[in-house]
Amino acid sequence: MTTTTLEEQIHGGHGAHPEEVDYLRAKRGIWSWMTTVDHKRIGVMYMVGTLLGFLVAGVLALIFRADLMTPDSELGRELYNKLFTLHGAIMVFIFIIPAIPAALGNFFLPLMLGTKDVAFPRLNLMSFYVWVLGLIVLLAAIIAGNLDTGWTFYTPYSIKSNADGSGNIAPLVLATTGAFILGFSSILTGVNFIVTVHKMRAPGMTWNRMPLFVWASYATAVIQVLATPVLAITLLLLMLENVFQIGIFNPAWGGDPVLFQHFFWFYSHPAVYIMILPAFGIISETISVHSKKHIFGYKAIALSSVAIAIISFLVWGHHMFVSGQSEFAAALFSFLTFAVAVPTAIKVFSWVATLYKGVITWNASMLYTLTFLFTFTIGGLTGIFLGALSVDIHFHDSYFVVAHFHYVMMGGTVIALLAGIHHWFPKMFGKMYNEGHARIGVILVFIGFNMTFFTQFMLGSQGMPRRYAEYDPVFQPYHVISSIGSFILGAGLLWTLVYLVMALKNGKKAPANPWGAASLEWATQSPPIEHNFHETPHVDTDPYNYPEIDRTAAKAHH
Amino acid sequence: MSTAHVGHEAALGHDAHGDGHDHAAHPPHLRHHFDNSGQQESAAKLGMWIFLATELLMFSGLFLAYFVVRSNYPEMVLEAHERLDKILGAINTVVLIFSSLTMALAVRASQTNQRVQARWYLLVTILCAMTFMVVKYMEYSAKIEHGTLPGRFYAEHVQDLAAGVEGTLDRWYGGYQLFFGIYFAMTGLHGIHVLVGIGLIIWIMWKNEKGAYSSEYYTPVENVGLYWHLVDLIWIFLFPLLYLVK
Amino acid sequence: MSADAKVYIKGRAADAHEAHHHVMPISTYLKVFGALMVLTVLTVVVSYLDLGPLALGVAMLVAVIKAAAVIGYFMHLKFDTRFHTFVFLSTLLFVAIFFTLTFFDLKTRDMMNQTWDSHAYARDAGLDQKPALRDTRPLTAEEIEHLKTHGHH
Amino acid sequence: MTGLFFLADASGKGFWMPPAASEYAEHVDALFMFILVLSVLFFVLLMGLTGYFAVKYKASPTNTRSSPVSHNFKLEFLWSAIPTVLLVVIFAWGFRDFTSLSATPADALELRVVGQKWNWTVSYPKLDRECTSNSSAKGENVVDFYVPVDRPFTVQLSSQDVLHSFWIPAFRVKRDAVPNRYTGYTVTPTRPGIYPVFCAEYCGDSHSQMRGTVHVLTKEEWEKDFLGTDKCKLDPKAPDYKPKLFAKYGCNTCHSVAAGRAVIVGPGLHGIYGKEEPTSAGSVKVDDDYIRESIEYPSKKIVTGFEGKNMPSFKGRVTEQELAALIDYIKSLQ
Repeated sequence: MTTTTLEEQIHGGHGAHPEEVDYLRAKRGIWSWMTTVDHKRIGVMYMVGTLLGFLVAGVLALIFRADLMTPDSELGRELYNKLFTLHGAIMVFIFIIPAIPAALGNFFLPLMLGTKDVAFPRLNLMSFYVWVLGLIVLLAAIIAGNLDTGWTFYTPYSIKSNADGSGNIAPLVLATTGAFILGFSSILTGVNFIVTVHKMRAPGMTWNRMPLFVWASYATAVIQVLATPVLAITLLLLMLENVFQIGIFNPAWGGDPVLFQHFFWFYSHPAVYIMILPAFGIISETISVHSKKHIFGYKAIALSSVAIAIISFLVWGHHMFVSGQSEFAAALFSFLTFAVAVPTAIKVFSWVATLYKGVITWNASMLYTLTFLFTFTIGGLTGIFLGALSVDIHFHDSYFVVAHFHYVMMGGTVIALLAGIHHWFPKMFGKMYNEGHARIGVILVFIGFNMTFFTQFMLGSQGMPRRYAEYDPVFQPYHVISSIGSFILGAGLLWTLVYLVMALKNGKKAPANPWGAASLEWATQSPPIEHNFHETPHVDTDPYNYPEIDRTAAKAHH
Repeated sequence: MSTAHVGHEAALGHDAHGDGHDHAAHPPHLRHHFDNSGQQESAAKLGMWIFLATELLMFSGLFLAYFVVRSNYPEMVLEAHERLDKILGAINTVVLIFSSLTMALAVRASQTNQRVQARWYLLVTILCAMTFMVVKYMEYSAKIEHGTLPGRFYAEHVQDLAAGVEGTLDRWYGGYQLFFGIYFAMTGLHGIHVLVGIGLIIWIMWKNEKGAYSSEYYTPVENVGLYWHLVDLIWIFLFPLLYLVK
Repeated sequence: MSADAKVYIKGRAADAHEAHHHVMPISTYLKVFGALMVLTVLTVVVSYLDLGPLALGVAMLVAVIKAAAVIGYFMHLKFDTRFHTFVFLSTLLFVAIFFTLTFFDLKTRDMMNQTWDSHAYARDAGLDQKPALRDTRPLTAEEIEHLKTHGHH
Repeated sequence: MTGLFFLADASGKGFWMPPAASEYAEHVDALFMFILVLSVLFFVLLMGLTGYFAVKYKASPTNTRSSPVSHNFKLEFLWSAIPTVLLVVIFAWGFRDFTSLSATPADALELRVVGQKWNWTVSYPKLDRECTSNSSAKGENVVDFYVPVDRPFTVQLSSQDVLHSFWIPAFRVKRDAVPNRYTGYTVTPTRPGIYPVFCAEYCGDSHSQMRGTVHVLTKEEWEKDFLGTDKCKLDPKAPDYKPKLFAKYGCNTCHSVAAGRAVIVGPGLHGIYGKEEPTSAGSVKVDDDYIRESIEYPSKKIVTGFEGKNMPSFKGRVTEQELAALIDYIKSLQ
């Protein structure tokens, strides 16, 4: 069994194999999909599921964005509270935490590592069904009625059972059970990825020859495994608080609501790094491939992913500067928050440096990557305002915070997801999409996104609190601009869905390596065969050696 | 990979992550995506240790809640834990540590190809686990009868013979519901883990009877062993904190 | 890298049975079990002495020793690849982070207020008898009296 | 550079923030401006480079070879060290101003603010004044309270039920009101005027209606228009003192006093004094003790049929003298 070197496989050398049946057509029928243990199919199922969640939560956002165009609330305050709670809960638990790791991560981790599948394929399928179960339980909570606590479930408002035991606790208990189950799915994905990266790398692929998307997915998996159990116990204690009123978080019985915030944010801040680290991984891939230039500062980016994974566990208190937490603890958390900002800054600088002297193709994936640099940098910089203690006292729980986390989560993770989808669409589905259509999508999304959320910075600094169904008329102009922007953004995303689905049906057949990339997933046919590689690939270079790199001058630099 | 496996594992909740027990090409237990059994075994072991990490972190939340309540209301915690039966707690500790021993010997037996010995050790482990649950049931029923329960269910009948006083404490006057909230959360969650452990060991015993395990392939036994030792480990910390500490 | 080496572990060619099986003699297991029993008896006995604040420290120390025994021998961590020990210890590190930063907040609350001490303020405003705090302390004499007269079942 | 001047000037006129009306606000605006200028500089630098590289090194027949440079230790060190230093400076600056919120000078005016599902009550313990909220046309519960300019005042926050947060954007100050705990801050208003106050911590259905207005008065206005008058003051000798007291604590929002005992939220109180009421703890005679206990511990003996109404406890807010007045008032409802 000869192992062809990566070079030959990429450029269809003599070792190229005739087209075998790909994973989509290898088995037929719904049952083959429902019982598949192929990491690629599970990735596709996750992608479809999470994007559906994104669609639903996005429509909810458009509904209350329309309502916010006028100072009074047409929906009514109770319905508004329920809508923003659902928007938050669905976006965080169902969409954005599994989206990149479980969809693109599941699909491309084994391919990039040059192995046949993840370490525990059946556990992988189980994690998908646990996700589906969690989704159903959360939907049951929505139907059960008044879930209006916000996705943060702060006590004592989230303790719905009264002193004498009456009170409708069903929606709250169902929602926490749903989030508990979804957390479990996240843990299973994390365990799978860590073991796969440790134990199943292709021969010759040392840690420094792994693609940066794999590094980012590894760091994300570490956070998922270390943080999610604490969410599980927090939700369990909240359930016990509602059912038995044990009183740990309920001040009426001697508990401490700030303790609940410690428990909650110990998970939820690392969770925001679960959301953004895979996005960093995608951007490191796309920016290097589409500028045909070795990624700048590979070691710095790889190590900063792991550094973020660790430091992210030290900073959760910056969500609680005004919560009555001790001022000394607030100071410590503020200092550590600035420590976690440095690795992120290093990454952004390295990406911009990668563009220097590259051969940059302006395709859809690159345009989304450049958009990411624009929006994520704004998101990151505004994080510094919120990290500074005195300024955060003013900005906390205002629209400034809403704008910041949308710039980081939507401007970061969702734009990177779009960049990743456009980068890997040919490999996943074997079809090419229309670049012209994609360009319209990028423009719409860029304009809509910035219009929606940049105005919210000023709303927040002017004094508009979060989660307000009705507000002072003085803020109305900002809200009108923001709502119009959100409709443009909605249109842009809908248009993206349309042309991608169109491309699925009648797109051109995609070649094995449309972008001339150098990492292992492009060394197999598009879409890949069920066992990914005809023979185990042998790796002897890192995944960023493009033929376009001018070797002659290379000797002088290395 | 027949569907039976998938449903079977999902039903068990978080199963032992050594899922290499189906019948691909030679050797029988090697799964297709692994290059050799060494790689598969180390992968399963690492997966199990990471899963144990998540269990540890989950229980750490409960221990933190205990220490916070203890630091906020020290006298209340010290008085409340007088109501726990030290003897029953001690018995449970001995039973659980003994089951940990027999589990370790079961793993050793299957490592050294002694399937029959493994069967008996596993059986003893299950019996010890069940004794643990029975003792727990006795403790819980005593508490329900005395009314020392969490939250609004708390209504303890007080008979202070020295002060010649009798009456019912409830959470308005001097009730210890906060402590018993933590007590039932910790021991309840631990009890559930013991029950899941019993289920896993029975599954391992059944597979052992069918001759699945040998010195060539015993990863599932080892992983269930690791899980069981973790359950014992948590009780080793639970017992002094809840029952003993003055 | 010999061309026909079929088997690779972590990027290095390896022989088929990479993982050697470590088997301990039964006597070691029994010795460890004996030690655990002694420690259990010790911790129960110590709990009857009145050590005051030291009690928690001693109990935790004994528990840690017992835990180390179980992890080291019963779970084979002493003879296992060092990465598993690393995973275990880093988990304890994150548990420690969670504990220390949360307790740092709990213990230094309201300490920064230079002249205004919220507890003093509460006391002279007669507000220190917060319903919850008062509930969880033991019964005072007059409450017992109240219970005797109004004892409600 | 003109952009930077525009930014600096714009914030003066309240482009970014409402005009600063307290010492603390001036410090916050200064740090805000410092971070804003740095952020704009870094952002313009980064986006300029990105745009320039994207255009200059676009793939074209002439540009087909890319540079092999893949790392540069000196550059990477610089762009790690410089941000770290700047961030430490920002932290120190932020921390210094933050501590000023906790330093309470001796002559500070003490305000006790109590948050309750969905209105604020601001009381002056030393001046025996209590400003309660009244609902505006749009259904907002607005509490108007008054503070003198250029004199620090301390807000002592607590909550009766869930988390609330007392945010005065013009002063840039905010702190959560936590049940069973006292949190707060000290701030010195510097500009007379009327500034809005919001509840910033989500607290349920009418979270957006929980408002307030702080009136910063000049020295003369403070003496004449507040101390001189009986604003926010309840005169015990006035004939309508008892019903006003009944309204001050919001009893009227849940209990009717008219004949017929109409149920608003809780039971009607007309003619109940001396009657036997069925409660969760057996039937109880409505006497002074029961009224006192229901005001301090409402959930102990709930009149059957009113479980789950979750009446807040007024223990610690109603003074002994006011409690006696309320009991007399209920006694008088025959």
